[in-house]
Amino acid sequence: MESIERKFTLRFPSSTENLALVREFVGVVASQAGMDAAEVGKLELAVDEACANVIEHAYGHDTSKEVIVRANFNDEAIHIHVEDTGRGFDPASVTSAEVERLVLERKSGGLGMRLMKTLMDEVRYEIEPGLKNELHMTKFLKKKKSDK
Amino acid sequence: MESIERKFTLRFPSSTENLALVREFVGVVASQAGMDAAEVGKLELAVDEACANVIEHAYGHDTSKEVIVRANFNDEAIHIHVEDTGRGFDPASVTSAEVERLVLERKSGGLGMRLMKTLMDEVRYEIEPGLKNELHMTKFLKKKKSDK
Amino acid sequence: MPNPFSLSRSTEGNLSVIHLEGYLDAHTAPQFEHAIQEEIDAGRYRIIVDCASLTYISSAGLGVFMSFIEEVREQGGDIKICGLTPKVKQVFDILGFSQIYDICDNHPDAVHRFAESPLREG
Amino acid sequence: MPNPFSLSRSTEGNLSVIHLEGYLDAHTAPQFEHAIQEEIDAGRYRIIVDCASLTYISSAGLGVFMSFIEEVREQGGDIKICGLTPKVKQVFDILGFSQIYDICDNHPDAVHRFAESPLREG
Ligand SMILES: Nc1ncnc2c1ncn2[C@@H]1O[C@H](COP(=O)(O)OP(=O)(O)O)[C@@H](O)[C@H]1O
Ligand SMILES: Nc1ncnc2c1ncn2[C@@H]1O[C@H](COP(=O)(O)OP(=O)(O)O)[C@@H](O)[C@H]1O
Repeated sequence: MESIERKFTLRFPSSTENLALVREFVGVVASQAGMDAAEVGKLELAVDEACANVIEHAYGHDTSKEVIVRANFNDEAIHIHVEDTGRGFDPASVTSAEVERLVLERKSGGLGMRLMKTLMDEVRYEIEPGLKNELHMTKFLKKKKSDK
Repeated sequence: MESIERKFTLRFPSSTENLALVREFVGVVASQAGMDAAEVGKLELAVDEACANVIEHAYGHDTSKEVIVRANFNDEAIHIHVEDTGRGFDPASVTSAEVERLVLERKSGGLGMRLMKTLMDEVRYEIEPGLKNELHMTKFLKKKKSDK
Repeated sequence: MPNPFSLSRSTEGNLSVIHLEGYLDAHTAPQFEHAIQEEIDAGRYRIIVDCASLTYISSAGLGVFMSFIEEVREQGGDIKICGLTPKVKQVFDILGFSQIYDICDNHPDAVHRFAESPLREG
Repeated sequence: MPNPFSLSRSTEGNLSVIHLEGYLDAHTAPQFEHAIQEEIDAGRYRIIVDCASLTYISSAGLGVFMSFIEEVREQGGDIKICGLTPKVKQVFDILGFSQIYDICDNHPDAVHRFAESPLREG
């Protein structure tokens, strides 16, 4: 049997106020994909972190900008694409510091990308600053015994 | 002061399973627009009815099709656009029967468009069958005393 | 989702009680339709629909009430609706359902109403 | 939204208690940051953050804990975290926060911990 792809898109103004909406959106899609509550929670967190980064770093809290989140799933995996037209950055240059060091330096940030990489199976950026920056994240679905 | 337009879009597979997501989406946007709980509930219902009609009538429950809901608001009003590429119809030819008659005829449908018209301030269709069918609905926002 | 739909059924003497919970929309209405159809198929025409836990209804849910009431009343029975929350009640009112259906405050009231009119004709 | 954020504060003797409810994300974290800053500005360094009603946390919320702990401990105080639900606890664990913070099962435990180490140094 062919695996049907289910596609969902949410577009919203770049404001942290909308992160709760993003989590609702991702939560509904992930539940439909058959994830259990714990997995749904992790996916919501990963996408929240991705969008919070776009809102803060790519768009610098300019609420006239738009964030696009796509969530597609089939029998195997759920794919998340987060798209912006903001500043962009070089993901390779971001070194993830240990929490111990961040604490000593009294940092309030620097945890987001690490969380995303821990929570997701694949995390990949395609950056074209000011044109289109895309983040692709994949989470493979657990196979159910009942599946053919 | 210029009234800023906030724009949200939700795209989803044409299945009644997704009506709950549509209501969540509309609910969040309407709350942000400043509607109270009762008004939010009415807007959710109107958009549910619009999308249920697209899923059932425009696409005949073909879940490979996509429904698009846009929700934009400014200080004055919230605008809902529901878009499909399905069968289309002539809204003028739909006569809204009284509930008494529908009951006598043992109908299970025929209430949706009436609800939409009752709940919204403006309801307008632009139909191009198979190409693009658009439903535009507007709800004006109550002015708050605190507004300038 | 915060309020998924569920339906439970019980009997109280010659009354059938259908308890609705969560949201009744175009997705969940077929389950409700199926439940009422089964009561009718079993010759049980005295039905209470308890909506105390129903958080949402759209026209698809209202359509289920609409399509069965005539048949049930023809058979001397009725569908009594109880426990509507203000939000759900409002949708009944907008569409004029409150004139057509016997809407009771709560479950005991609905039972009383059946006791008052043991042989109500349609 | 199902769980909006709210924060309430109280004092118990020389302890400050911040009770978090709903979701702590990049949108609501500034309120939490502000509350802790006020405690510190008032010279109150013995802080319990009660998370029993906290349903969600993202890195923005964790960052608030991270940025203040050194200062508070330097002043001989601490931030004790109690009542974490399994969902929220998991995020603390993933990032290794459980090694750095004194995480207590519940509110009374957190009070006890402060009583045990009245002059804890950073
Ligand atoms: N979408 C993005 N656009 C631009 N810069 C980003 C983006 N995501 C991350 N960055 C950069 O990478 C850094 C590390 O991100 P992250 O680990 O999420 O921590 P934080 O966001 O708390 O600083 C950010 O400070 C920022 O400079
Ligand atoms: N989006 C749509 N696309 C095609 N036909 C529609 C659409 N919306 C409504 N209709 C037509 O109008 C009729 C009345 O719609 P409505 O009042 O919502 O009642 P119901 O959907 O219960 O039949 C429908 O039966 C259908 O024939």
